[in-house]
Amino acid sequence: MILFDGVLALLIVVLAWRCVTAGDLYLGIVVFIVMGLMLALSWARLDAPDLALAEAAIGAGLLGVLLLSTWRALPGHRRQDRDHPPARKAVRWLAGVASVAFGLVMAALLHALQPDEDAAGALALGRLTEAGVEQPVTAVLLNFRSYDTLLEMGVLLMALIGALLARTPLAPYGAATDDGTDSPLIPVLATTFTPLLLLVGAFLVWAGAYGPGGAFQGGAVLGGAGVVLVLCNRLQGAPEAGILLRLLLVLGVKVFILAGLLMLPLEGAFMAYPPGLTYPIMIAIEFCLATSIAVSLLLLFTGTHGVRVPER
Amino acid sequence: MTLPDPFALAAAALLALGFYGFVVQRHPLRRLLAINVFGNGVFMTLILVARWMPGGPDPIPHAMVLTGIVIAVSATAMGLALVRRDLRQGDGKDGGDRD
Amino acid sequence: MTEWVPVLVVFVPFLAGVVQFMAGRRVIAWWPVLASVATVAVSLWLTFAVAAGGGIEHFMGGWQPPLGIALRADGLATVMILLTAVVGGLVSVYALEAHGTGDPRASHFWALWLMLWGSLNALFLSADLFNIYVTLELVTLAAIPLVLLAGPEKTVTAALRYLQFALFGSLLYLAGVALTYGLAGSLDLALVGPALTDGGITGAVAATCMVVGLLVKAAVFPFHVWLPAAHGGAPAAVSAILSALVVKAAVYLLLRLWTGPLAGLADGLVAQLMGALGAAAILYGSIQAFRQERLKLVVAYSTVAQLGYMLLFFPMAVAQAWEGAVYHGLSHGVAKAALFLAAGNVLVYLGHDRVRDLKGLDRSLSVSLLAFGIAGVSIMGLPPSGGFIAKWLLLRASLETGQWWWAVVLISGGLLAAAYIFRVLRYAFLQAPDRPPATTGPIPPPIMALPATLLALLAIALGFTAAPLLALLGGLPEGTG
Amino acid sequence: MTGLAVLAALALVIFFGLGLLRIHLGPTDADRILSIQLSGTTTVAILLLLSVIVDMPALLYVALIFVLFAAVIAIAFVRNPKGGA
Repeated sequence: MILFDGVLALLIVVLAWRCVTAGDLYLGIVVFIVMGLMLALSWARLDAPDLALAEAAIGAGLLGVLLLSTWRALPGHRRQDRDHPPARKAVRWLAGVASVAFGLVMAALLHALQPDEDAAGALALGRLTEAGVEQPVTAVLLNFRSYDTLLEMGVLLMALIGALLARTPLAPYGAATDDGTDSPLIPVLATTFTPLLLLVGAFLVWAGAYGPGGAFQGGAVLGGAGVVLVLCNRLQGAPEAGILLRLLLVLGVKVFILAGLLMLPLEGAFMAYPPGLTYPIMIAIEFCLATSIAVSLLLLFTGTHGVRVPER
Repeated sequence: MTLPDPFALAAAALLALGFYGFVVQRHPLRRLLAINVFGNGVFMTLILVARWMPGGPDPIPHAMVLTGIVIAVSATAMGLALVRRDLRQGDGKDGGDRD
Repeated sequence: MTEWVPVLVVFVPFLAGVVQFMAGRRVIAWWPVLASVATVAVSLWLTFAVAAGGGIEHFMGGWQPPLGIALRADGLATVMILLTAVVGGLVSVYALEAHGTGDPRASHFWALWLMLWGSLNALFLSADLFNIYVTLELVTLAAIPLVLLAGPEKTVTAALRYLQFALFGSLLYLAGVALTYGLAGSLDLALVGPALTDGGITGAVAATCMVVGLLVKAAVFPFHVWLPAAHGGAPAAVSAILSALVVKAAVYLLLRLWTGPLAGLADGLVAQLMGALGAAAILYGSIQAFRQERLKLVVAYSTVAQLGYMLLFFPMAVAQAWEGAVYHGLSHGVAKAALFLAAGNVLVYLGHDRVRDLKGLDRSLSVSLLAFGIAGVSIMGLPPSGGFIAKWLLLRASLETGQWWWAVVLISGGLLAAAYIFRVLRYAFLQAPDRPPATTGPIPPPIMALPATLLALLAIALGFTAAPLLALLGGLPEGTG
Repeated sequence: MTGLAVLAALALVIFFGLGLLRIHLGPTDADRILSIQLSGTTTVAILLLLSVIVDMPALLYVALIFVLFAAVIAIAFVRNPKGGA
């Protein structure tokens, strides 16, 4: 197995090297996506199936699609490299030397690092029964360190606002025109893959309570379903969002905050769940989070305030 | 003298390459790629730390990585929207007058 | 009840921002007002509670560290929250007119600003290394869209560069956090210190990653390159928030880490290096500020310079330097917000902010220019202002520790500040107008001029209120130096 | 049995590396996107083997996600949202 790990690690390094130095921007993006595949594999090897799922769905999957679509939307995307050459040779050498030194130091440190036995994580594993779910990562995300997760939902919301304010939608509002490039395959893809993605996404959210999965992985897959619909022209960007869509966007963060504030007088601490109700509250929060994540990621992809079904 | 963990070397290489790309590349989209490479190096470091804890993978770094991935992707998505706007404008001015 | 206040200080503004976002394009005028008043009220409540009973701790979810995340309101956190309440409250008043309710982007401004307010308070209260990373990202990702509000076509390049540097800085910080967790098995600020100190080279590298990441975020020279365009290009209310509060949040974290978990690692040479960066920032920023042709860029480069003063704490690290650095943060925050709001009024009235064409404004914009001048007194460090007290404390610290070279930097920084402030005032007041200025906008109404004036007066008032504020701050945390 | 699976996984990861040559050589964009598809398929196969080797059924989910997103990436390559730039 060490040989397998070695080849895997070597491939990751080669891919990362090509990704940052590729002569062609498109090549860099392709290599980045493939590197995502390899990373997910290596994380699976490192006993982190949750993270392999997240990398597959968010890191390589959705981000890869977004990178490709953005590249295609760039004006004159073929001559990006001519217009933006890398830094001068002297800078490159200096940066190269500095980064090699940095890498060697980090490698030496990581080689010598010995985490100790009474880490916070051991504590988390030991008190799992109090957390309400069997899956340790979910317990940390939604109970022990739920505050981080809550703030992270705020990050997602603000990133969305920022993307909207740039006003460069990937899915423009104009009426859908059939420009004759519709392949007969497109309806098939839309009707086959959307339900599959929805099903798998919902399953992953629910599975998060007892096995790998959770709101983020599931939400990303659900968002992927929306992306397929947009790509296949079944959904379209809209300049305005209805109240329902905005409600879904903030559902996760709002339910989270309100639940937390409600616990303040009841249990004496923000987000301290009352014993006995921990599991149902966490599942409810998880589904709300997944919904908001799915809608946010979809709108981050389209870059529009809302989406609508095109009129035909 | 133990054999170094190949993934530890990979994590260090990702950090170094991400840093190199960030310094050297001028294209905004490439910089975002380099930042993400660096981020993956950080995430791999955290996963290694989690794995080395005696008594099983430590869920806290795993949760940190999950949070980190979502933050990195949302920030990158916002960055990509900015890149589209930036390059569209640069194109109107015939490009190349930035940096 | 008191132990709930830290939670309220974070979530009252944050939730208000989320509600504003949900309301969509409509802005109901009383909602931002209500939210701002409520936030200022809970911030004051926290201040009085801490002043009366000492620090407050709140364990999120009822889980104690190292398992859970703690919010800790100590003296340093409380004075920063108080600063945010004062600057934020007055900027909100300004923004009510400037962004109002008619502007189509008003809803985004209020949603982002209220969430940013909550995020800043969350950052100040956080006592957990990873939670600090999340709050840093929250603050950044709220600040960048706010920059875009000036119109994406004008500020997108600045915003993009800001984003790249901020992202890289916070990931570097996170790399340090990862190593720290590997060493200490904990993320709580109060618990990781010993492991970092005993961590040998790993501890040192972890500390370096965190410190350098924060230096990038704080736009400390030579990582300042993203700051002037972003702060200079944003709408006035946003520039005020960014310069007075957002960059200071990263410097705040530097102070917090240096006097907390990193205290055992502080090496004399590294401390001198930090001080040298601060000195370079003071000199470079001031000279650049003097050379700028646009008023808002003068003020933005002045921020680069003024942040340098807070870094002078590191080489001196005595009680007076501690008080001086934090007090400098407070008085600069108030004064800089006043300068940006005043500059914003000039921009509204003239339609441009070219320094050379500021002639003949003393009649029509007298209140705003007066605010600019008064705030300038504090920036220059002249008595009787908050800036003076801060510089005086730093000066005494430099003499006490026998590091006279920092005194030289302090004095030349003050002279350079005088040069760039007076350059602006000379054009505005002293040169007789050849002809009435060509204006494009209305004279800003009093509701836009008054917040700037109040902030400027507060910057002066800080010269008289040092004793209670420094008592609230408390002495230098133990184990530093 | 496990030994065989390990060998197979090792072989697959080496094939993966060979597939990367196509990405490097190109020459057209379509070649490159096809090699993404190829590496996706290989990754799925490796994951299936790994889930047997380390006895971690959760890796099957990961494989499932890869299959789904490989399709999404293929669609994204051939299509822009309508009215695109």
